[in-house]
Amino acid sequence: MFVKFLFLISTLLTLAGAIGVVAVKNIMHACVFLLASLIGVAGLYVTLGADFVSAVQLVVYVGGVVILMIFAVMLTGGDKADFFNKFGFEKVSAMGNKKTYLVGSAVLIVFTLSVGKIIFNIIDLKSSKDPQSYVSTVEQLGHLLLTDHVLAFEASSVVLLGALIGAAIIARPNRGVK
Amino acid sequence: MDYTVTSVAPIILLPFLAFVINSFIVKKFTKVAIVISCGAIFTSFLFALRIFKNFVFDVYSSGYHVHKVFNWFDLSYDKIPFKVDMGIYIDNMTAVMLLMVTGVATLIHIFSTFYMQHDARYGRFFVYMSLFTSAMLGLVLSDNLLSVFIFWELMGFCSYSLIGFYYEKEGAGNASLKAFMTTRVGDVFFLLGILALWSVVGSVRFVDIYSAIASGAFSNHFVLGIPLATFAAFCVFMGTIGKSAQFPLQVWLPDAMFGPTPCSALIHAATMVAAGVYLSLRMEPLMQLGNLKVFIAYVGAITAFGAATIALIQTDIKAVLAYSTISQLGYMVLGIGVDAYNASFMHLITHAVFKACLFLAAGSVIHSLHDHHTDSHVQEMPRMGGLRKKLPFTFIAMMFCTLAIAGIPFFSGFVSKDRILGEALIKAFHSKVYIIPMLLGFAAAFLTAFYMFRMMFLTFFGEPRDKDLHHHVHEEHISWNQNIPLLILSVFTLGVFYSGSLTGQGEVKIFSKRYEWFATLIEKPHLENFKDYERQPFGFSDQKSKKVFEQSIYDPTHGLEEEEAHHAHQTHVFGAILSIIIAFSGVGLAYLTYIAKKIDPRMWTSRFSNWNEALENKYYMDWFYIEVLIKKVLLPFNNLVSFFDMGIFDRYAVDGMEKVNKTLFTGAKWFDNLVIDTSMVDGTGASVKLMNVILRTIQSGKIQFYFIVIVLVLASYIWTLNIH
Amino acid sequence: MNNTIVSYLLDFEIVRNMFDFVSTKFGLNASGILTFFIFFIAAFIVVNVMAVIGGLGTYAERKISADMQMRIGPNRVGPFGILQFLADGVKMIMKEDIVPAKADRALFFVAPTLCLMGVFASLAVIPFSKGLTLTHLNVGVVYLLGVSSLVGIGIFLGGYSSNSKWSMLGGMRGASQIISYEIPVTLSMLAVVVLAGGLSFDKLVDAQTGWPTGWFIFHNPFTFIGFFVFFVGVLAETNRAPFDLPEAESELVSGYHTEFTGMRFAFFALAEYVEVFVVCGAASALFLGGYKVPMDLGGESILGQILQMGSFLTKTFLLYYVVIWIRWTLPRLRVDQLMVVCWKYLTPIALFNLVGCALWVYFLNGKSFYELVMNMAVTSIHSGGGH
Amino acid sequence: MISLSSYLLISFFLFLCGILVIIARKNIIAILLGIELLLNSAALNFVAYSRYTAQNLDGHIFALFIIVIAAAEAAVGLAIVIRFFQIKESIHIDDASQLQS
Repeated sequence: MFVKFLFLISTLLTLAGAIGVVAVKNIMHACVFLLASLIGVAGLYVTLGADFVSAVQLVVYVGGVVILMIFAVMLTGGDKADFFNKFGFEKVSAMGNKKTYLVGSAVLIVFTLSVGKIIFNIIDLKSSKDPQSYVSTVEQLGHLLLTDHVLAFEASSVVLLGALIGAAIIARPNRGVK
Repeated sequence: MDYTVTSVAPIILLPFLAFVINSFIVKKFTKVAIVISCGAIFTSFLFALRIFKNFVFDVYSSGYHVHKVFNWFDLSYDKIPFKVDMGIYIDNMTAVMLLMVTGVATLIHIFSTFYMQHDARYGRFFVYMSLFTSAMLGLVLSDNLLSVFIFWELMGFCSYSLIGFYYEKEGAGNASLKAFMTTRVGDVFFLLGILALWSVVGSVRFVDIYSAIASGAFSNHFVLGIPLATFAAFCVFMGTIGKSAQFPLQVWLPDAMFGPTPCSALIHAATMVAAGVYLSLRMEPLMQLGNLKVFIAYVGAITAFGAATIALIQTDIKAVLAYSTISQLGYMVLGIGVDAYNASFMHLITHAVFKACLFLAAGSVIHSLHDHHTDSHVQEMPRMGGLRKKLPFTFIAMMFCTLAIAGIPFFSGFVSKDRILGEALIKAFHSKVYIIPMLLGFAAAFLTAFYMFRMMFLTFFGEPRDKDLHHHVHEEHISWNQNIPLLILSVFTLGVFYSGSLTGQGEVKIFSKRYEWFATLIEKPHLENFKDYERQPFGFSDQKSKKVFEQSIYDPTHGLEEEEAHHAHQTHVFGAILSIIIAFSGVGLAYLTYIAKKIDPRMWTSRFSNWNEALENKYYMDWFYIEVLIKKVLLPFNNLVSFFDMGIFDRYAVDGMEKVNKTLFTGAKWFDNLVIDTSMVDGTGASVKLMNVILRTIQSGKIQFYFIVIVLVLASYIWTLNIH
Repeated sequence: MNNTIVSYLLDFEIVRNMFDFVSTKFGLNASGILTFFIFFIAAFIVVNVMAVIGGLGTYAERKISADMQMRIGPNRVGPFGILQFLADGVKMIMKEDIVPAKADRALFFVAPTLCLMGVFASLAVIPFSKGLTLTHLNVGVVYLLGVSSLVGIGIFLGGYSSNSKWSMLGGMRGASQIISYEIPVTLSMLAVVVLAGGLSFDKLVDAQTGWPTGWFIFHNPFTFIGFFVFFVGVLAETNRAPFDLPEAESELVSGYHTEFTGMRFAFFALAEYVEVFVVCGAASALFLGGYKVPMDLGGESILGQILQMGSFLTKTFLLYYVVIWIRWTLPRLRVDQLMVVCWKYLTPIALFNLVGCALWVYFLNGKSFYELVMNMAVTSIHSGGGH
Repeated sequence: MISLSSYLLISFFLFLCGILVIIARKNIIAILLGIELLLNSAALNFVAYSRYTAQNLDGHIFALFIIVIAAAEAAVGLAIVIRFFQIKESIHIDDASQLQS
């Protein structure tokens, strides 16, 4: 069915993106891979019938956060990895070397063991119970947002305002500061 | 008529609110601040009027209202009750007192807008005045001794700050300190009294104390051998002595004249000093129980007579008034002493009115006598004289009040002072011990009449002694804040307001109801109606039913038998005639010496030269306190303590210990480095260093390390969840 | 999938029995894959048509600009130079594909595709006619916004990956321009959404009636201003006309896509022109009544659909003409002027419009200005007649 | 068919990638990328559960708020990174160890 096909593409996109972010050397490439995985997740949301959430994911993440990341990379000296800090030691390379990946994977193994214990015994890929058809969630969401979750809604607006102004002030260029 | 907090609270809160607001805006908006503080006190006057109307016009009612406002703290520990509730206690006396305080304060506020106009710190004065009035009203309305004590101290602070208002004047500083310290002495005893009462009654509320007295709870309590009732009564009375400047502690009031005149009018004439007497009136049953009456009578009489004598030779107009205040307060205390309860309270009210008016008049006199050379205001009577033509309205007001204070019939002074002296006379007939206070009382009455009229003649009559000063005095015209308050106050000095009858004796019939007016209104806290007052739970206003007693409490017969009553009435009449004769003779003598110049005052001073000298320096009281009490007694005591502490304790205890230490030390050193140092100390040191290394690495500052720790902890947590 | 082209095609019997045949044959319910296949065909058709329209866009641009400047413009290739864009296309393909030396090869390839992807993805939502839209997404407007921001990333990466200072600067300016102009555009779109009460383009267009008075542009003063804010914002977002700073020939030597040659450059150019079309389509759908025209076009039949599509396309092309017209009349804005216009003028006005619209809907419960006037007129006549 | 567990697996994998990125990378912005991955995996889980088990839209709302907060967090985080870069001329994570005890 169409949904199954979309699900396949999206999972592929997400997982490839995630692996890309992990593996790739250049930070800009990592950003693009993140972009890919985010688009994949948006696709997954569509297969889950959450059309508004996927649209918001597209607008916010793809339209906003990734561009922000890329801008940040540009503003902080591009992707040249600086190897030496002021004391002259050979610093660990900006994008991580073998040792860091080793430590990372060790931690991962421990984590997968403990969490996996739970996940792997509730996994049953066979169950094909796909509950219900796809219905538009926009009206319902709008309704819920403004009735049950109005406090969270207003609080998040305040948080966003704070972040908006805060980020602008923190990142002001140096010449302002004496 | 409900006396819930809402109808009463504004009285206290409005001036306090004015204080709070003004203290912020006084610098920039002085005019607004003045309006606020005057408006506040005037509105609380209206509230007081409302309460007075509701309360008083059901004459003979002895209903009292206690309303619990809030529970301040409750530290009662198993059986020992230690609970303080703030509340409001209103009965006839409070209603009248409220009316008097707010009325006088409003008029004084209005007058001080005139008097303090050109003062540099014009606004700040009103800030203190508002605070003071709210404190005084708080005291009058409070239902327990602790809140009385709080407002008592607040008033002490206000008088301290107002006396020291002109801090550039060199005397003002230590005068305010002296005032504060002497009242503190009284307050210490007052607090002692409160604690003593507390130990017996378990609470400090008036109703509880009255019911305890009524149910005889004080019977078997002794303190240091003295029955506790007497001890508590004495301590509370010491509070009055301190605050109302009675005999031992009256030195501070004359020095309090450094403050601005409206302040001395309000604080050191009408309200604060009256607070002491008010307290004793409230605690009268306790005084009765502790049979302290004789002592009180003596103190009152001595103060009255002593202050009157000193006032004779004062040249400063305000000093004369200060000493006359002390002597009148002495009268009130004498009134309490001789069981003339409502006479004393009436004297308190009448005195407040005419003394405030006198001070204000003196203030306007001083204000107009502006000495251009020294650019200061003249207060010395020798430089005044003949101001009658220049300050007509002040003269009229001052004359009314002088007549009142001297005890001339038809005036309020006569009504109340005569009643006190009459009661003293009755008491004197009963028991010998009261004769001296009675005699001193009558002598003081004579002296009062004399020095008051001396002051009047020196300032207003005769020809001006200081020509150019007199020339500069500008003609006085009716102005709303200079003489209107004076005239209003002087109107209230007429006797009719207080006794109903012109002569001030007996009842007056108004629309078929027999009014003994003022006297019937105020009566002793009748213990009977407290006896059945078992400790009601708080939170409701113990509104006694409006049980109207058929017959007023105050019956001239004092519950004596018929024959006795007749005898008492006769003595009353005799007392009245005697005091009239004394008053007029005092006036006559003053007239002779100062107007007709028949008697030369110098003749008196030369004949009783040593007396005169004693009067000059106020019976050497100040000298006694400073030289003897402080220098000879307290300081040496201080050195003694320090000697003991430094000398003995330091030399022997500390140094001695040092020698002991030295011997012990050598033994300890050997033991120490052998056993402890090697194994224990270094061991722990090492372990601490190890721990440090471990801990330091954890705080590695590497953010990723922290993240790893988070993930591992999360993993371990999930591991234990064992969801199956 | 409801009553769109795909569902329309599905109605035909031949298609349905083909389904049954295939599903019986392969066992698994193949209809899913088949619908996907049909959808693919429909999408392919739309993409190609758009490519052609994009090309025609270039042609139209050169012809109109020539006409404005009293010259003839391309007329050699094909009648009146219509096939000029094909010639350009062939030229592009023939061109040598140069990749700058230390350029970031991966991103160099990804950037143009991202741009194109963004633009063509947004085609899914444009309401050509009642039935002929690819999908009736009920989050249409938000989807359009999300996808169109991909173009921004594409431009930026293009600028960054070609490893030259000027194109980097052009890329940065382009991306920041697109992002900052997204806000006024979004807000003015929301103003219309508030009026229509739904996010899907289908509902938006239905809420407007045929007669111009029913269009949203004349609905109330706020949407009227909203249309112009939207139009200016959209101009900036597609880097067109007065806002074409990123590829400003005079300063940055055509900005981010200087290093791109051949087909890659064609992608960028095509993406730009198609995006202009998409945006004009959105404008006409949102504000000018989409495929609604005064006379009823009989929506059910195929002919009706095509007529509706015709009316939609005419409106869009008119807007397209205006865009091109503006390009050759207004001078280019400086960067700071650009930002000032966006943040100090457009965004506040857009916010004001949104609030205005909301209040308008709340107080006058959604009636358009025209209806109000008519009601008053009717009531006044009625009451007028009364006394 | 697509079942809930497949979504769980995907989000679990995303979570692992996020953790690995954060631990392995030394560039602060890469770490921020990792954080975005973590947040996305959590949001995905929420939406998945709201479809398969809870049948109501609470999962969607939670996911929405995660996205909103993630955006705010990213903005402020990057602002800090830029200011950090202005001060220390490097965005290497090990340079940010002033809190070392």
